[in-house]
Amino acid sequence: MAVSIQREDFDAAAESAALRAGGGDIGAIVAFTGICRSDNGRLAALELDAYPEMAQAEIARIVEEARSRWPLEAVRVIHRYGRIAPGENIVLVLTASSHRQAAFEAAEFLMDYLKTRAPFWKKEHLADAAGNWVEARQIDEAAAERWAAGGKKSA
Amino acid sequence: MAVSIQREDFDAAAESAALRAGGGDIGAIVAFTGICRSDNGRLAALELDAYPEMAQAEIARIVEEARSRWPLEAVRVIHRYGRIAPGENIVLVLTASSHRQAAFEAAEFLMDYLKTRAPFWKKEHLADAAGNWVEARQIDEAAAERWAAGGKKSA
Amino acid sequence: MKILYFAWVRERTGRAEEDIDVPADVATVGELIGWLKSRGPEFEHAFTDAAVIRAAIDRIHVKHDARLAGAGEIAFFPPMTGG
Amino acid sequence: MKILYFAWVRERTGRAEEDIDVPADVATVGELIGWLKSRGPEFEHAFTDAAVIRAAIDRIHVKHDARLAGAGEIAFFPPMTGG
Repeated sequence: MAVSIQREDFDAAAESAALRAGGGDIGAIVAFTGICRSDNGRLAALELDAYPEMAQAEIARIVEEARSRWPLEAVRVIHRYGRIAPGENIVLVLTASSHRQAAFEAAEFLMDYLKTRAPFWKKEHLADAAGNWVEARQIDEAAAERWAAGGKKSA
Repeated sequence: MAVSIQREDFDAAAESAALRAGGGDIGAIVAFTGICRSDNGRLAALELDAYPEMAQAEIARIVEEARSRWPLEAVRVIHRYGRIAPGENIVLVLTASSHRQAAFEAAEFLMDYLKTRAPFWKKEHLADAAGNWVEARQIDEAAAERWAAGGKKSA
Repeated sequence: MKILYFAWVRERTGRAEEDIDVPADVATVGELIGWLKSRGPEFEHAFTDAAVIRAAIDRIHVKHDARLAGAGEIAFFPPMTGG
Repeated sequence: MKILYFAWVRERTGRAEEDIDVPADVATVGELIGWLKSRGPEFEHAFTDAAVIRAAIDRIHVKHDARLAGAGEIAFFPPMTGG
Protein backbone atom coordinates (compact mmCIF):
# COMPACT_ATOMS: atom_id res chain seq x y z
CA MET A 1 0.00 0.00 0.00
CA ALA A 2 1.41 3.38 -1.00
CA VAL A 3 -0.13 5.37 1.86
CA SER A 4 -0.11 4.76 5.62
CA ILE A 5 -1.69 6.86 8.35
CA GLN A 6 -0.41 5.63 11.68
CA ARG A 7 0.50 6.47 15.26
CA GLU A 8 3.67 4.34 15.21
CA ASP A 9 7.04 5.55 14.05
CA PHE A 10 8.37 4.44 10.67
CA ASP A 11 11.72 3.15 9.41
CA ALA A 12 12.68 5.25 6.42
CA ALA A 13 15.55 2.92 5.49
CA ALA A 14 13.33 -0.16 5.46
CA GLU A 15 10.71 1.69 3.39
CA SER A 16 13.35 2.78 0.90
CA ALA A 17 14.73 -0.75 0.65
CA ALA A 18 11.24 -2.09 0.00
CA LEU A 19 10.75 0.50 -2.74
CA ARG A 20 14.00 -0.54 -4.44
CA ALA A 21 13.16 -4.21 -4.13
CA GLY A 22 9.89 -3.57 -5.94
CA GLY A 23 11.59 -3.57 -9.30
CA GLY A 24 11.47 -1.02 -12.09
CA ASP A 25 14.43 0.84 -13.56
CA ILE A 26 15.03 3.21 -10.66
CA GLY A 27 17.79 5.76 -11.13
CA ALA A 28 16.77 8.28 -8.47
CA ILE A 29 15.11 8.11 -5.08
CA VAL A 30 14.15 11.19 -3.13
CA ALA A 31 13.29 10.68 0.53
CA PHE A 32 11.76 13.54 2.46
CA THR A 33 11.53 13.14 6.23
CA GLY A 34 9.62 15.72 8.26
CA ILE A 35 10.74 15.88 11.87
CA CYS A 36 9.27 17.53 14.96
CA ARG A 37 11.46 20.51 15.86
CA SER A 38 11.96 21.69 19.43
CA ASP A 39 12.10 25.30 18.27
CA ASN A 40 15.14 25.82 20.50
CA GLY A 41 13.59 24.14 23.51
CA ARG A 42 10.31 26.05 23.34
CA LEU A 43 8.31 22.96 22.37
CA ALA A 44 7.63 20.01 24.68
CA ALA A 45 5.66 18.02 22.09
CA LEU A 46 3.36 18.22 19.11
CA GLU A 47 -0.08 16.69 19.25
CA LEU A 48 -1.26 15.79 15.78
CA ASP A 49 -4.99 15.51 15.44
CA ALA A 50 -6.09 13.55 12.37
CA TYR A 51 -9.10 12.39 10.40
CA PRO A 52 -7.36 9.13 9.47
CA GLU A 53 -9.93 7.69 7.06
CA MET A 54 -10.07 10.89 5.04
CA ALA A 55 -6.27 11.34 5.25
CA GLN A 56 -5.83 7.90 3.72
CA ALA A 57 -8.23 8.66 0.87
CA GLU A 58 -7.04 12.22 0.27
CA ILE A 59 -3.34 11.33 0.20
CA ALA A 60 -4.10 8.42 -2.14
CA ARG A 61 -5.75 10.97 -4.47
CA ILE A 62 -2.67 13.22 -4.22
CA VAL A 63 -0.40 10.26 -5.02
CA GLU A 64 -2.53 9.45 -8.08
CA GLU A 65 -2.23 13.08 -9.17
CA ALA A 66 1.57 12.90 -8.80
CA ARG A 67 1.69 9.67 -10.79
CA SER A 68 -0.29 11.29 -13.59
CA ARG A 69 2.13 14.23 -13.74
CA TRP A 70 5.52 12.51 -13.44
CA PRO A 71 6.89 9.15 -14.63
CA LEU A 72 7.29 7.57 -11.20
CA GLU A 73 8.43 4.01 -10.59
CA ALA A 74 7.17 4.04 -6.99
CA VAL A 75 5.73 6.31 -4.31
CA ARG A 76 5.37 5.84 -0.56
CA VAL A 77 3.82 8.21 1.97
CA ILE A 78 3.58 7.70 5.72
CA HIS A 79 2.03 10.32 8.00
CA ARG A 80 1.91 9.91 11.75
CA TYR A 81 -0.57 11.34 14.22
CA GLY A 82 -0.87 11.44 18.00
CA ARG A 83 1.72 12.84 20.39
CA ILE A 84 5.13 13.39 18.80
CA ALA A 85 8.20 14.60 20.68
CA PRO A 86 10.93 16.88 19.29
CA GLY A 87 13.37 14.90 17.16
CA GLU A 88 10.74 12.29 16.22
CA ASN A 89 9.51 11.62 12.69
CA ILE A 90 6.22 13.11 11.48
CA VAL A 91 6.05 12.34 7.79
CA LEU A 92 7.90 10.37 5.12
CA VAL A 93 7.59 10.87 1.36
CA LEU A 94 9.53 8.58 -0.96
CA THR A 95 9.56 8.97 -4.73
CA ALA A 96 11.45 6.77 -7.17
CA SER A 97 11.97 7.49 -10.85
CA SER A 98 14.39 6.83 -13.68
CA HIS A 99 15.64 10.41 -13.56
CA ARG A 100 16.15 12.84 -10.72
CA GLN A 101 13.94 15.71 -11.85
CA ALA A 102 10.72 13.69 -11.67
CA ALA A 103 11.63 12.31 -8.25
CA PHE A 104 12.48 15.76 -6.85
CA GLU A 105 9.44 17.52 -8.30
CA ALA A 106 7.00 14.80 -7.29
CA ALA A 107 8.34 14.76 -3.71
CA GLU A 108 7.97 18.54 -3.43
CA PHE A 109 4.50 18.39 -4.95
CA LEU A 110 3.43 15.68 -2.50
CA MET A 111 4.70 17.64 0.48
CA ASP A 112 3.06 20.88 -0.69
CA TYR A 113 -0.27 19.12 -1.15
CA LEU A 114 0.02 17.17 2.09
CA LYS A 115 0.53 20.42 3.95
CA THR A 116 -2.60 22.04 2.59
CA ARG A 117 -4.99 19.18 1.82
CA ALA A 118 -4.32 16.27 4.19
CA PRO A 119 -6.57 16.45 7.28
CA PHE A 120 -4.05 16.83 10.10
CA TRP A 121 -3.84 19.57 12.71
CA LYS A 122 -0.87 20.34 14.88
CA LYS A 123 -1.20 21.51 18.47
CA GLU A 124 1.93 22.71 20.17
CA HIS A 125 2.50 21.75 23.77
CA LEU A 126 4.99 24.27 25.05
CA ALA A 127 7.61 23.60 27.66
CA ASP A 128 6.09 26.25 29.93
CA ALA A 129 2.52 26.99 28.82
CA ALA A 130 -0.77 25.56 27.61
CA GLY A 131 -1.15 24.07 24.13
CA ASN A 132 -2.00 26.10 21.04
CA TRP A 133 -3.23 25.03 17.64
CA VAL A 134 -0.77 25.89 14.89
CA GLU A 135 -2.10 28.45 12.41
CA ALA A 136 -2.13 27.45 8.75
CA ARG A 137 0.50 29.41 6.88
CA GLN A 138 -0.18 31.40 3.73
CA ILE A 139 3.25 30.34 2.44
CA ASP A 140 2.08 26.71 2.38
CA GLU A 141 -1.00 27.66 0.36
CA ALA A 142 1.22 29.53 -2.08
CA ALA A 143 3.56 26.54 -2.34
CA ALA A 144 0.67 24.26 -3.22
CA GLU A 145 -0.84 26.74 -5.67
CA ARG A 146 2.27 26.80 -7.86
CA TRP A 147 1.31 23.29 -9.04
CA ALA A 148 -2.21 24.34 -9.98
CA ALA A 149 -3.61 23.72 -13.44
CA GLY A 150 -0.83 21.33 -14.37
CA GLY A 151 1.79 24.03 -13.93
CA LYS A 152 5.43 23.44 -13.18
CA LYS A 153 6.83 25.03 -10.08
CA SER A 154 7.94 28.63 -10.40
CA ALA A 155 8.05 29.79 -6.78
CA MET B 1 33.57 15.46 6.95
CA ALA B 2 30.77 16.61 4.68
CA VAL B 3 32.17 15.13 1.45
CA SER B 4 33.44 11.62 0.67
CA ILE B 5 34.77 10.30 -2.63
CA GLN B 6 35.05 6.55 -2.37
CA ARG B 7 34.92 3.21 -4.15
CA GLU B 8 32.94 1.52 -1.36
CA ASP B 9 29.17 1.54 -1.09
CA PHE B 10 27.50 3.79 1.48
CA ASP B 11 24.70 3.29 4.01
CA ALA B 12 22.20 6.09 3.47
CA ALA B 13 20.33 5.25 6.68
CA ALA B 14 23.46 5.41 8.81
CA GLU B 15 24.46 8.70 7.19
CA SER B 16 21.03 10.15 7.82
CA ALA B 17 21.11 9.01 11.46
CA ALA B 18 24.52 10.62 11.92
CA LEU B 19 23.20 13.87 10.46
CA ARG B 20 20.27 13.88 12.89
CA ALA B 21 22.50 13.05 15.82
CA GLY B 22 24.65 16.06 14.99
CA GLY B 23 22.22 18.42 16.69
CA GLY B 24 20.56 21.56 15.40
CA ASP B 25 16.85 22.20 15.06
CA ILE B 26 16.20 19.93 12.09
CA GLY B 27 12.65 19.88 10.75
CA ALA B 28 13.31 18.51 7.27
CA ILE B 29 15.77 16.08 5.73
CA VAL B 30 15.98 15.45 2.01
CA ALA B 31 17.95 12.40 0.92
CA PHE B 32 18.72 11.96 -2.76
CA THR B 33 20.12 8.60 -3.81
CA GLY B 34 21.38 8.15 -7.36
CA ILE B 35 21.32 4.55 -8.50
CA CYS B 36 22.84 2.75 -11.49
CA ARG B 37 20.03 1.80 -13.86
CA SER B 38 20.12 -1.27 -16.04
CA ASP B 39 18.27 0.57 -18.82
CA ASN B 40 16.03 -2.46 -19.23
CA GLY B 41 18.87 -4.93 -19.24
CA ARG B 42 20.99 -3.05 -21.79
CA LEU B 43 23.66 -2.17 -19.24
CA ALA B 44 26.04 -4.68 -17.64
CA ALA B 45 27.82 -2.10 -15.47
CA LEU B 46 28.93 1.50 -15.23
CA GLU B 47 32.59 2.33 -14.85
CA LEU B 48 33.01 5.68 -13.13
CA ASP B 49 36.31 7.34 -13.79
CA ALA B 50 37.18 10.03 -11.25
CA TYR B 51 39.72 12.67 -10.33
CA PRO B 52 39.20 12.05 -6.61
CA GLU B 53 41.34 14.83 -5.17
CA MET B 54 39.66 17.45 -7.33
CA ALA B 55 36.20 15.93 -6.77
CA GLN B 56 36.72 16.27 -3.03
CA ALA B 57 37.74 19.92 -3.35
CA GLU B 58 35.16 20.85 -5.98
CA ILE B 59 32.23 19.28 -4.14
CA ALA B 60 33.37 20.96 -0.91
CA ARG B 61 33.19 24.27 -2.80
CA ILE B 62 29.69 23.41 -4.06
CA VAL B 63 28.61 22.54 -0.50
CA GLU B 64 29.93 25.89 0.73
CA GLU B 65 27.98 27.62 -2.02
CA ALA B 66 24.81 25.77 -0.95
CA ARG B 67 25.39 26.73 2.69
CA SER B 68 25.74 30.38 1.70
CA ARG B 69 22.43 30.27 -0.20
CA TRP B 70 20.21 28.28 2.16
CA PRO B 71 19.96 28.02 5.96
CA LEU B 72 21.17 24.43 6.26
CA GLU B 73 21.71 22.58 9.52
CA ALA B 74 23.80 19.87 7.85
CA VAL B 75 24.94 18.59 4.46
CA ARG B 76 26.48 15.27 3.44
CA VAL B 77 27.64 14.19 -0.02
CA ILE B 78 29.08 10.80 -0.99
CA HIS B 79 30.07 10.01 -4.56
CA ARG B 80 31.38 6.61 -5.57
CA TYR B 81 33.69 5.71 -8.41
CA GLY B 82 34.96 2.49 -9.97
CA ARG B 83 32.80 -0.29 -11.34
CA ILE B 84 29.14 -0.07 -10.32
CA ALA B 85 26.50 -2.64 -11.23
CA PRO B 86 22.83 -1.92 -12.00
CA GLY B 87 20.87 -1.44 -8.79
CA GLU B 88 23.91 -0.20 -6.87
CA ASN B 89 24.28 3.25 -5.33
CA ILE B 90 26.26 5.95 -7.13
CA VAL B 91 25.69 9.14 -5.18
CA LEU B 92 24.08 10.33 -1.94
CA VAL B 93 23.12 13.91 -1.14
CA LEU B 94 21.64 14.68 2.27
CA THR B 95 20.43 18.12 3.30
CA ALA B 96 18.94 19.04 6.66
CA SER B 97 17.18 22.28 7.48
CA SER B 98 14.53 23.72 9.76
CA HIS B 99 12.07 24.00 6.88
CA ARG B 100 11.47 21.85 3.84
CA GLN B 101 12.00 24.39 1.08
CA ALA B 102 15.66 24.99 1.93
CA ALA B 103 16.35 21.26 2.18
CA PHE B 104 14.66 20.52 -1.17
CA GLU B 105 16.24 23.39 -3.07
CA ALA B 106 19.72 22.78 -1.68
CA ALA B 107 19.56 19.07 -2.56
CA GLU B 108 18.50 19.87 -6.13
CA PHE B 109 21.18 22.52 -6.42
CA LEU B 110 23.85 20.11 -5.17
CA MET B 111 22.79 17.43 -7.66
CA ASP B 112 22.66 19.88 -10.57
CA TYR B 113 26.14 21.17 -9.75
CA LEU B 114 27.54 17.69 -9.11
CA LYS B 115 26.36 16.63 -12.55
CA THR B 116 28.11 19.44 -14.37
CA ARG B 117 31.11 20.37 -12.17
CA ALA B 118 32.30 17.30 -10.24
CA PRO B 119 35.07 15.45 -12.13
CA PHE B 120 33.48 12.06 -12.78
CA TRP B 121 32.97 10.32 -16.11
CA LYS B 122 30.65 7.40 -16.76
CA LYS B 123 31.52 4.62 -19.18
CA GLU B 124 28.75 2.19 -20.01
CA HIS B 125 29.62 -1.47 -20.27
CA LEU B 126 26.83 -2.97 -22.30
CA ALA B 127 25.48 -6.46 -21.92
CA ASP B 128 26.43 -7.26 -25.52
CA ALA B 129 28.98 -4.70 -26.75
CA ALA B 130 32.11 -2.69 -25.95
CA GLY B 131 32.05 0.19 -23.49
CA ASN B 132 31.13 3.75 -24.42
CA TRP B 133 31.69 7.00 -22.56
CA VAL B 134 28.45 8.70 -21.68
CA GLU B 135 27.95 12.03 -23.42
CA ALA B 136 27.35 15.07 -21.23
CA ARG B 137 23.73 16.19 -21.58
CA GLN B 138 22.69 19.74 -22.38
CA ILE B 139 19.72 19.30 -20.04
CA ASP B 140 22.12 18.94 -17.11
CA GLU B 141 23.90 22.16 -18.07
CA ALA B 142 20.55 23.92 -18.25
CA ALA B 143 19.56 22.53 -14.86
CA ALA B 144 22.75 23.88 -13.31
CA GLU B 145 22.44 27.25 -15.04
CA ARG B 146 19.07 28.00 -13.46
CA TRP B 147 20.92 28.57 -10.17
CA ALA B 148 23.36 31.03 -11.74
CA ALA B 149 23.86 34.51 -10.32
CA GLY B 150 22.09 33.69 -7.07
CA GLY B 151 18.88 32.92 -8.90
CA LYS B 152 16.09 30.74 -7.64
CA LYS B 153 15.09 27.82 -9.79
CA SER B 154 12.64 28.51 -12.55
CA ALA B 155 13.10 25.53 -14.85
CA MET C 1 -26.46 12.46 9.44
CA LYS C 2 -23.07 11.87 11.05
CA ILE C 3 -21.09 15.00 11.85
CA LEU C 4 -17.40 15.01 12.84
CA TYR C 5 -15.42 17.86 14.40
CA PHE C 6 -11.65 18.17 14.51
CA ALA C 7 -8.96 20.25 16.22
CA TRP C 8 -10.25 23.48 17.77
CA VAL C 9 -13.68 23.00 16.19
CA ARG C 10 -13.94 19.81 18.26
CA GLU C 11 -12.65 21.55 21.38
CA ARG C 12 -15.13 24.40 21.02
CA THR C 13 -18.19 22.27 20.26
CA GLY C 14 -17.15 19.92 23.05
CA ARG C 15 -17.64 16.80 20.96
CA ALA C 16 -15.78 14.72 18.36
CA GLU C 17 -18.84 13.42 16.55
CA GLU C 18 -22.59 13.12 16.71
CA ASP C 19 -25.54 11.75 14.79
CA ILE C 20 -28.24 14.33 14.24
CA ASP C 21 -31.38 14.83 12.25
CA VAL C 22 -30.95 17.97 10.21
CA PRO C 23 -34.12 19.86 9.16
CA ALA C 24 -35.09 19.17 5.57
CA ASP C 25 -34.70 22.85 4.56
CA VAL C 26 -30.96 22.80 5.42
CA ALA C 27 -29.64 22.10 1.93
CA THR C 28 -25.97 23.12 1.84
CA VAL C 29 -22.84 22.96 4.01
CA GLY C 30 -23.14 26.69 4.65
CA GLU C 31 -26.75 26.34 5.72
CA LEU C 32 -25.75 23.47 8.01
CA ILE C 33 -23.17 25.70 9.67
CA GLY C 34 -25.84 28.37 10.16
CA TRP C 35 -28.21 25.83 11.68
CA LEU C 36 -25.49 24.38 13.95
CA LYS C 37 -24.75 27.89 15.28
CA SER C 38 -28.35 28.10 16.46
CA ARG C 39 -27.87 25.08 18.70
CA GLY C 40 -26.02 26.86 21.50
CA PRO C 41 -23.15 29.14 22.49
CA GLU C 42 -20.48 26.41 22.05
CA PHE C 43 -21.51 26.06 18.39
CA GLU C 44 -21.81 29.82 17.99
CA HIS C 45 -18.23 30.02 19.29
CA ALA C 46 -16.90 27.19 17.09
CA PHE C 47 -18.40 28.62 13.90
CA THR C 48 -18.12 32.39 14.62
CA ASP C 49 -15.69 32.91 11.76
CA ALA C 50 -17.46 30.52 9.42
CA ALA C 51 -15.32 31.51 6.43
CA VAL C 52 -12.22 29.80 7.90
CA ILE C 53 -14.02 26.52 8.60
CA ARG C 54 -13.28 23.74 6.11
CA ALA C 55 -15.72 20.94 5.37
CA ALA C 56 -15.61 17.46 3.88
CA ILE C 57 -18.50 15.32 2.73
CA ASP C 58 -17.80 11.62 2.77
CA ARG C 59 -14.05 12.33 3.12
CA ILE C 60 -13.78 14.69 0.17
CA HIS C 61 -13.09 18.41 0.54
CA VAL C 62 -16.10 20.55 -0.37
CA LYS C 63 -16.94 24.23 -0.39
CA HIS C 64 -19.70 25.78 1.70
CA ASP C 65 -22.08 25.87 -1.23
CA ALA C 66 -21.89 22.06 -1.63
CA ARG C 67 -25.25 20.34 -1.30
CA LEU C 68 -25.87 17.89 1.54
CA ALA C 69 -28.19 15.60 -0.41
CA GLY C 70 -26.95 12.01 -0.13
CA ALA C 71 -24.19 12.84 2.34
CA GLY C 72 -23.40 10.21 4.96
CA GLU C 73 -20.58 11.82 6.92
CA ILE C 74 -19.84 15.54 7.19
CA ALA C 75 -16.68 16.83 8.84
CA PHE C 76 -15.80 20.35 10.00
CA PHE C 77 -12.28 21.46 10.77
CA PRO C 78 -9.81 24.37 10.63
CA PRO C 79 -7.30 24.80 7.78
CA MET C 80 -4.91 21.84 7.76
CA THR C 81 -1.47 22.05 9.35
CA GLY C 82 -0.03 18.59 8.75
CA GLY C 83 3.08 17.58 6.83
CA MET D 1 54.73 20.24 -14.81
CA LYS D 2 52.41 17.37 -13.93
CA ILE D 3 49.68 16.65 -16.46
CA LEU D 4 46.71 14.36 -15.82
CA TYR D 5 44.31 12.87 -18.38
CA PHE D 6 40.88 11.39 -17.65
CA ALA D 7 38.20 9.31 -19.38
CA TRP D 8 38.53 9.23 -23.19
CA VAL D 9 41.27 11.84 -23.12
CA ARG D 10 43.32 9.33 -21.10
CA GLU D 11 42.38 6.49 -23.42
CA ARG D 12 43.37 8.44 -26.52
CA THR D 13 46.67 9.79 -25.17
CA GLY D 14 47.43 6.33 -23.79
CA ARG D 15 48.51 7.64 -20.41
CA ALA D 16 46.93 8.73 -17.11
CA GLU D 17 49.61 11.21 -16.13
CA GLU D 18 53.08 12.44 -16.94
CA ASP D 19 55.65 14.97 -15.83
CA ILE D 20 56.89 17.12 -18.69
CA ASP D 21 58.92 20.24 -19.26
CA VAL D 22 56.79 22.64 -21.22
CA PRO D 23 58.55 25.25 -23.38
CA ALA D 24 58.66 28.68 -21.75
CA ASP D 25 56.64 30.31 -24.53
CA VAL D 26 53.59 28.08 -23.80
CA ALA D 27 51.73 30.51 -21.57
CA THR D 28 48.07 29.41 -21.44
CA VAL D 29 45.99 26.25 -21.22
CA GLY D 30 44.98 26.69 -24.86
CA GLU D 31 48.62 27.03 -25.92
CA LEU D 32 49.47 23.92 -23.92
CA ILE D 33 46.78 21.98 -25.80
CA GLY D 34 48.27 23.21 -29.07
CA TRP D 35 51.73 22.16 -28.01
CA LEU D 36 50.53 18.75 -26.80
CA LYS D 37 48.92 18.11 -30.19
CA SER D 38 52.32 18.52 -31.80
CA ARG D 39 53.69 15.60 -29.78
CA GLY D 40 52.15 12.82 -31.86
CA PRO D 41 49.04 11.36 -33.46
CA GLU D 42 47.63 10.09 -30.15
CA PHE D 43 47.63 13.66 -28.80
CA GLU D 44 46.33 15.02 -32.09
CA HIS D 45 43.47 12.53 -31.74
CA ALA D 46 42.77 13.29 -28.08
CA PHE D 47 42.64 17.06 -28.60
CA THR D 48 41.15 17.21 -32.12
CA ASP D 49 38.02 18.93 -30.91
CA ALA D 50 39.84 21.14 -28.42
CA ALA D 51 36.75 23.21 -27.63
CA VAL D 52 35.08 20.32 -25.80
CA ILE D 53 38.11 19.58 -23.62
CA ARG D 54 37.84 20.84 -20.03
CA ALA D 55 40.85 21.77 -17.96
CA ALA D 56 41.68 22.22 -14.29
CA ILE D 57 44.74 23.85 -12.77
CA ASP D 58 45.56 22.64 -9.29
CA ARG D 59 42.10 21.06 -9.02
CA ILE D 60 40.10 24.15 -9.98
CA HIS D 61 38.17 24.45 -13.25
CA VAL D 62 39.75 26.93 -15.65
CA LYS D 63 39.07 28.18 -19.16
CA HIS D 64 41.47 27.75 -22.04
CA ASP D 65 42.72 31.31 -21.71
CA ALA D 66 43.90 30.68 -18.12
CA ARG D 67 47.61 31.25 -17.62
CA LEU D 68 49.90 28.38 -16.64
CA ALA D 69 52.29 30.46 -14.53
CA GLY D 70 52.63 28.88 -11.09
CA ALA D 71 50.58 25.81 -11.98
CA GLY D 72 51.65 22.53 -10.34
CA GLU D 73 49.08 20.09 -11.73
CA ILE D 74 47.07 20.45 -14.92
CA ALA D 75 44.26 18.07 -15.80
CA PHE D 76 42.45 17.54 -19.12
CA PHE D 77 39.13 15.76 -19.42
CA PRO D 78 35.78 15.62 -21.28
CA PRO D 79 32.62 17.28 -19.96
CA MET D 80 31.67 15.69 -16.65
CA THR D 81 28.99 12.98 -16.47
CA GLY D 82 28.89 12.14 -12.75
CA GLY D 83 26.01 12.41 -10.31
